Amino acid sequence: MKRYHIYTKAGGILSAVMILLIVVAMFWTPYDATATNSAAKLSPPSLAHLLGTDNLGRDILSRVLEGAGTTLLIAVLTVAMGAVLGILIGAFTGYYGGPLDNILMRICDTITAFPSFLLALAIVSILGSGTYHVVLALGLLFIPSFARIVRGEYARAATQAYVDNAKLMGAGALRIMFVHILPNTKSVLLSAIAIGFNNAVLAEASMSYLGIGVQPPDPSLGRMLSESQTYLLSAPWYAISAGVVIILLILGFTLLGEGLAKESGQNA
Amino acid sequence: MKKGRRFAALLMLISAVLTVALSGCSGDRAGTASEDDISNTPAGLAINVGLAKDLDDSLDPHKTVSAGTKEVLFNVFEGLVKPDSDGNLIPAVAESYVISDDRLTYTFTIREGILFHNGDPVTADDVIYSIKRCAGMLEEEPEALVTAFSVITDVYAEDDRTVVISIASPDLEFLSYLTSAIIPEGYTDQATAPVGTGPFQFVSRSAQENIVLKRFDEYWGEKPEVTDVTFKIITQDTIVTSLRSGAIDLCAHLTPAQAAEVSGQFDIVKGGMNSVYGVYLNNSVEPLNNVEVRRALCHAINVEDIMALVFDGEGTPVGSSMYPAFGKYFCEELTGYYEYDPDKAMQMLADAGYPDGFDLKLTVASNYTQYVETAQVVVEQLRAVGVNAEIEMIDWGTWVSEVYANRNYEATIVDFDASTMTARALLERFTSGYAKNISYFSDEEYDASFAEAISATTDEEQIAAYKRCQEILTEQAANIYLMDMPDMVAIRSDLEGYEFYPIFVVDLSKIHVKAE
Amino acid sequence: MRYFLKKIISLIITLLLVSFLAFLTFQLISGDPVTQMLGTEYTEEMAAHLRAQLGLDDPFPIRYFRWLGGFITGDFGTSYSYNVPVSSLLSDKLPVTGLLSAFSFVLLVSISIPLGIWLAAHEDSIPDKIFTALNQIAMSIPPFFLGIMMTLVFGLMLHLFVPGNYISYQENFGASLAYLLFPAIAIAIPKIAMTVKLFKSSLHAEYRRDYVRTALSRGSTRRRILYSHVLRNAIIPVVTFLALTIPEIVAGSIIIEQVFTVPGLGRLLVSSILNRDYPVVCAIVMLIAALVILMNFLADILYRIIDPRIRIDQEASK
Amino acid sequence: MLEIKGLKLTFQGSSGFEVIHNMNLAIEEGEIVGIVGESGSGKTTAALSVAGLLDRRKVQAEGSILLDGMELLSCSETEYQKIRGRSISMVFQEPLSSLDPLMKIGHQVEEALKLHTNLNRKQRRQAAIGALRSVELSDPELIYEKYPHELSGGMCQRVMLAAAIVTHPRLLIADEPTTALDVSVQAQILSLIRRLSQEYRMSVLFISHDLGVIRMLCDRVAVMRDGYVVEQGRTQDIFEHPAHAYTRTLVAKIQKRNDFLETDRDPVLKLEKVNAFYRNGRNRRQALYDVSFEIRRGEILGLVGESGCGKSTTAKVITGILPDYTGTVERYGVRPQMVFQDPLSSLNPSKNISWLLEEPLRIAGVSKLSRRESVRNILGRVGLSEEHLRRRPAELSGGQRQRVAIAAALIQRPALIVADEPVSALDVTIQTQILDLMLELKRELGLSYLFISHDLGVIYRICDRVMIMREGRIIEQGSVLEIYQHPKESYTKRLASLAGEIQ
Repeated sequence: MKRYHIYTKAGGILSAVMILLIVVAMFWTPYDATATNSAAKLSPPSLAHLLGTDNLGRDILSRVLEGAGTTLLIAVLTVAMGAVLGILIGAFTGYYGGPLDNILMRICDTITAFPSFLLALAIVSILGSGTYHVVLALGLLFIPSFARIVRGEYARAATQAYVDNAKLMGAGALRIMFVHILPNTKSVLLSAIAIGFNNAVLAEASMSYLGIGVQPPDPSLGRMLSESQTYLLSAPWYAISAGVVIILLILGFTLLGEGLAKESGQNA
Repeated sequence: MKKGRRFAALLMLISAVLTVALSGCSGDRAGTASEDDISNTPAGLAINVGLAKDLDDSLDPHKTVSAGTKEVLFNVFEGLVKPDSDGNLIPAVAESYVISDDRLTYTFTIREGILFHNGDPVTADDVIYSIKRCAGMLEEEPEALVTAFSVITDVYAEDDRTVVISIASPDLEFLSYLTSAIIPEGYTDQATAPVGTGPFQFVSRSAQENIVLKRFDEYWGEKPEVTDVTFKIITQDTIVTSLRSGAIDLCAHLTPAQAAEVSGQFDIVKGGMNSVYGVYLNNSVEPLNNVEVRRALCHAINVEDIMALVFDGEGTPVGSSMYPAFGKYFCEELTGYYEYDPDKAMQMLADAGYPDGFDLKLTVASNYTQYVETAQVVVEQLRAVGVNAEIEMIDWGTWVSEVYANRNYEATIVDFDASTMTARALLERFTSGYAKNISYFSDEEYDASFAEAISATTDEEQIAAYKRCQEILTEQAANIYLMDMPDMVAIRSDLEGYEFYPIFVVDLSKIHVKAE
Repeated sequence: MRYFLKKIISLIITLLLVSFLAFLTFQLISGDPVTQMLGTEYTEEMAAHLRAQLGLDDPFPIRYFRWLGGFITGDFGTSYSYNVPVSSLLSDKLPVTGLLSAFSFVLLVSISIPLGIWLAAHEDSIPDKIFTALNQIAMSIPPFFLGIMMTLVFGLMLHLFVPGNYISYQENFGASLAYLLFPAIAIAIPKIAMTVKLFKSSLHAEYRRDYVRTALSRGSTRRRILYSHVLRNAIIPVVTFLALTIPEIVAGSIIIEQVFTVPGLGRLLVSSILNRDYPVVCAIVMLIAALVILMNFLADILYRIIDPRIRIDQEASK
Repeated sequence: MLEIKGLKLTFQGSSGFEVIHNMNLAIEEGEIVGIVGESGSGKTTAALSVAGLLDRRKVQAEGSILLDGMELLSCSETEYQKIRGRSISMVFQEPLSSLDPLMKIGHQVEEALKLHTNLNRKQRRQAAIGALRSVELSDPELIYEKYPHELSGGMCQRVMLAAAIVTHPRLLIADEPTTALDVSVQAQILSLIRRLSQEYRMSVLFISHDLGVIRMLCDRVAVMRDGYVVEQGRTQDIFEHPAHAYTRTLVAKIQKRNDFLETDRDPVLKLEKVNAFYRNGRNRRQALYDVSFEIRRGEILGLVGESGCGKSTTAKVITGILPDYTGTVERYGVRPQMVFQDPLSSLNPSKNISWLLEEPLRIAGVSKLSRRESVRNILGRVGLSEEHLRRRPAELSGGQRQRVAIAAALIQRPALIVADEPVSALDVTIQTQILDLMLELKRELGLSYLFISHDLGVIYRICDRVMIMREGRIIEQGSVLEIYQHPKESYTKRLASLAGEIQ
């Protein structure tokens, strides 16, 4: 079992560091992330600017931290929304099955079949751009994957003896679903959340990269990456720092999620 | 057992062969690309021109709307007359023209032996068909495509090489409208396979990929040295990479930052974007309806700082709705009208009843980096005087319908170019009657001087009236006029001959290899 | 067979739902195509005329069913911005995205399967540990960042390819593939990492099953058991996973095409959405949706063919 | 033929504990020798060491194992591979999972031939079909083409035997081959092994925890406990007069019979003409055909039958889990509770014991304090202690888990407990403890049980009355003595005769 602890330890430390940096960035950043400084345009990493400056002379480290904050916020809210609604749908469809199961699964298939990019754009353009609308758009897209996983677990659990036992004890359906069965899906849920987080960060970054996600002046790693392409050769640190922060964010949380899932999961 | 192992070995073999073969052949194939500059067939000069946005617009010269399409089609179509790089109108399809004393009848003589790209000669009927089509005088295509042509009363052929156009009232600028393209009569698919008389003819087009032109060998004028042109559609972000990799040889409308990135490898030709770049204000909205507030905002904006940050110090400031390339109309003295003085701005705001500023929504289209970066700098400058500006980014489609068509916005950042080479195109927008008056600007004196300008009979009269219009716009601070953005063109170091025109045009006919 | 029929009907319903959703989405997106087409030349009469010409004034249901009718008979309508039939646009762009997706899928399969086998055979060796760490990182790399880095390193520095210089497959198939190799790799790498991880754990699980011990008791060696017994059993979950990655690969190409300026469906979709070019967008959306549904269906069938335990007409446990 | 002399096996692991201590055992040609012992006695480990299947890195072997004079312990892995499958073959407990699900039966039977002989494809096919026929499988050509999931447990075990004997090995090691099978099928497999041993002059090392099976098949037997061979000799001598104390307790388990209570107290449950149906996917199938019986207070009613005869369906109808039935079910008093065969799946794995025991009371709205109270005294009643409360089911032994299951059922003070194969997954010694516990509870609380099992020995030992069920019908019911001594139905006779041998 020791190997899995490595995942949890490594993931735990990495995500703790990232969260710490992001929380600090909410109150203090080496420079004001939006302060332009025409003298120090595209200067390489130096003591003054640890990660250098961008084409408007803004400090990349501050922008990257704030950008990571937005991305983390969106990813966490998206996964939360997707997981909660996914569990609700998955639980009912898995436990009861029947016509309800068919209808909900059809809707889930529709959402998955739909190019996430277009659905996100539709929602963002109806409600107007902004961080919380992106969350709504992405959250909707993540429900099917959670619903499907939870449905599988519940369908399997419904046949187990301890569910019959719970019925014998006089437990109501809701209690069985959320007090008895749910804790047993912990390991599957945790790994699904780890993967969900990975996809959420990716989706937010890609949407901002294409210019429809988080809009300026809110900082976003995706948009920084798209802007950095113009200065790829003369200021590669601009692209690299934004990209590496995304990777660290994803790596930290996925490792943590997988480690916890493996530890709590009976089937290794 | 054997089958199993063979299955896995086979798989490994395929993947190895695949990867080696591909990287191998890609290695040598692409390696040479940057040296001998792609298919530089000995017969002529082939160049790739970068376009940041696809010509997702009809290729029919009379129906194109976006500036990006017009600048490309300039190489394919010609009107009776066509502009040269200094802004004068030179004969094209028409060899010569005579304007009657009362300026009501224009007589054009068609150039001897001039051919369309499909080999047919240009006849008087083609010219009449083209003019009538624009004026909306054809039964099958009733709607007028060029508004200024509403003035035309009759178009007829005196003989097979002369065409006479008579108009209802004299208009000094009417000749510049006759740059609209002459097309073969009855040819229906201009929208997808255009045929004109220009130095280059249309070959093919693939959506989001390229538009291919080639030299029209029977062109009446001086034949261009460039034989093959491929306009490559690339995204705004990857322009620099494509230039540096040698994928494109020439790219116009670069931001100064992009130009700086490639200055080592390419020659950078500088000129004006020929558009009026500014923060356009909705004068019907609180508190922008108060002229003092608008003047205060003009004082709060530091154009030099914007130019330094966003345009690398390039670009020429403007004071009103006119850009320098229009030499005869441009009022140099209006440029410094509102000197940058934040304290004065705050004072004026206080006097106008806004001691602690106000909230302002700045709606900007997200697909042009210049707009986005300028917006962020403007927000900083306005915050310094207490005005809390908030950026609302929308994509171009939404900007056109929400801001331009429905005018539901407070302030926006955009640049307006002149679709035809006339001052009217830049100033008519602010007359009270104009349907799309973006600033809801209305001033009787302005309307009067504009009317005077368009009905003027002499150049001096027209110039004075247009200048008067500009002065009113500036005094009334209809908008915060910033500058004529720099237009940087990167051209491969062994080529030269790129010329700037006062209107949106990329003329490839004069590009040639530098004489060693 | 009844199961197939039921499944196909449910697929069609899903596709219809998707088509309705796509059409509805465009109703709600702000900015209508007419202003987009007229741009700054916008005047009221022109707009009204154009709207009538395109039939945009008819109520929503009529337009939807007219479009749906056309769609079924293969006429996808004309593009607002390119005014060419949408079907010709698609037939021009589909092979590009198809080639890119197929290429990255081939890379995915031909690298992850042998790698998974090799790692399982060399369990807990040093390379195994290194690969596992690398795997974990590779899974966390956003494809478009990978694309940017590859453009920088392979394109601008090593000149292995000329970024921005996509050669169409009609002109020179080899050169086109050579260019597409790099975007394909950028899409494939994170997927390869995931597949290898899944395949390795599946192999480990199968090695611990009873039938391996039986085979050992018959005198077979660990290596021979891998190829004759374990590989086939372990590959089942991997096959379904791979089939399900195809739609993700196609979706991934939407963004990668922007990074490598590959003129495929992805870039056409992005520009058409921004230009409010309804017919093109709806057609592409239906295409991608159909592909996703087809792949799920294929994965389902593939799952049954490989694993005889599940009778052909029995609902496979999800 | 096979001689194990002074065998000592120690696991390398951190603790490095010794598993087998100084084992001596000899098997003559064609002789069937059994090793009997409870789980953890080392019987399987010993067998695996003979077959060389123990991981050399993990287990260090001393002493010697001679096969026809050749020392196996000093063989290299490649030499051993030549022996395994040719001169030594093995058969395992779970037939279905011991076969490759994706490979045809024929190919799996041929595998040993492919490894050890150079017969061509046709010859191998003939040999395999011959082997399948010799294990009494009807139309072997058809079975050759089938997949494991298409065969029953019994048929799979026959296929395993065919695969083992196809190379005519000198020694067959069988590790609990019949444990997972039904009683009737068990008998057939045992007689098949005996016939094959004689026919191919093949000696057999037979491992089992079931004394009845050992007694039926083995010539000689060794009794093992915690890695020691406590006693070995001719099966007859061991069973008639066991020398070692441990062997005596094992043998004694079979004959023990408790007193028969003739009770006529008022009924706890009455079933009249019950026809039950259950839904499998879309189609609805009938499982019970007009079943009528009653259970009186303080009585243990046995329900015997082969798997799939409707035993579990009856349990579900009685407890109300399966509502889809016609006829009447009268229950008196609190709702009957159930105890299941596999305690792991009947106890919620994510909760600890105290939560599990309190849950029924928590649902009934009992206050926290009195819940604690009743949990504490129930624990004592089923022989568990306070320190078990914090643990999760996975952290308990099989016996302890079943005690918790019984406690969970008892805490609601039901009049009737339906026990569905409660002890069949447990070891013999633990089986006895649980059965004794159930009897104690019956005496003290006047509890009545419906005791479902396929193991006639257990039924014989604990039940007052018994019902024989076949294909959803009760074909015979009566007191245990009556049924065992003069069964009426032929089916019951066959079951009884099998049980009789154990007696």
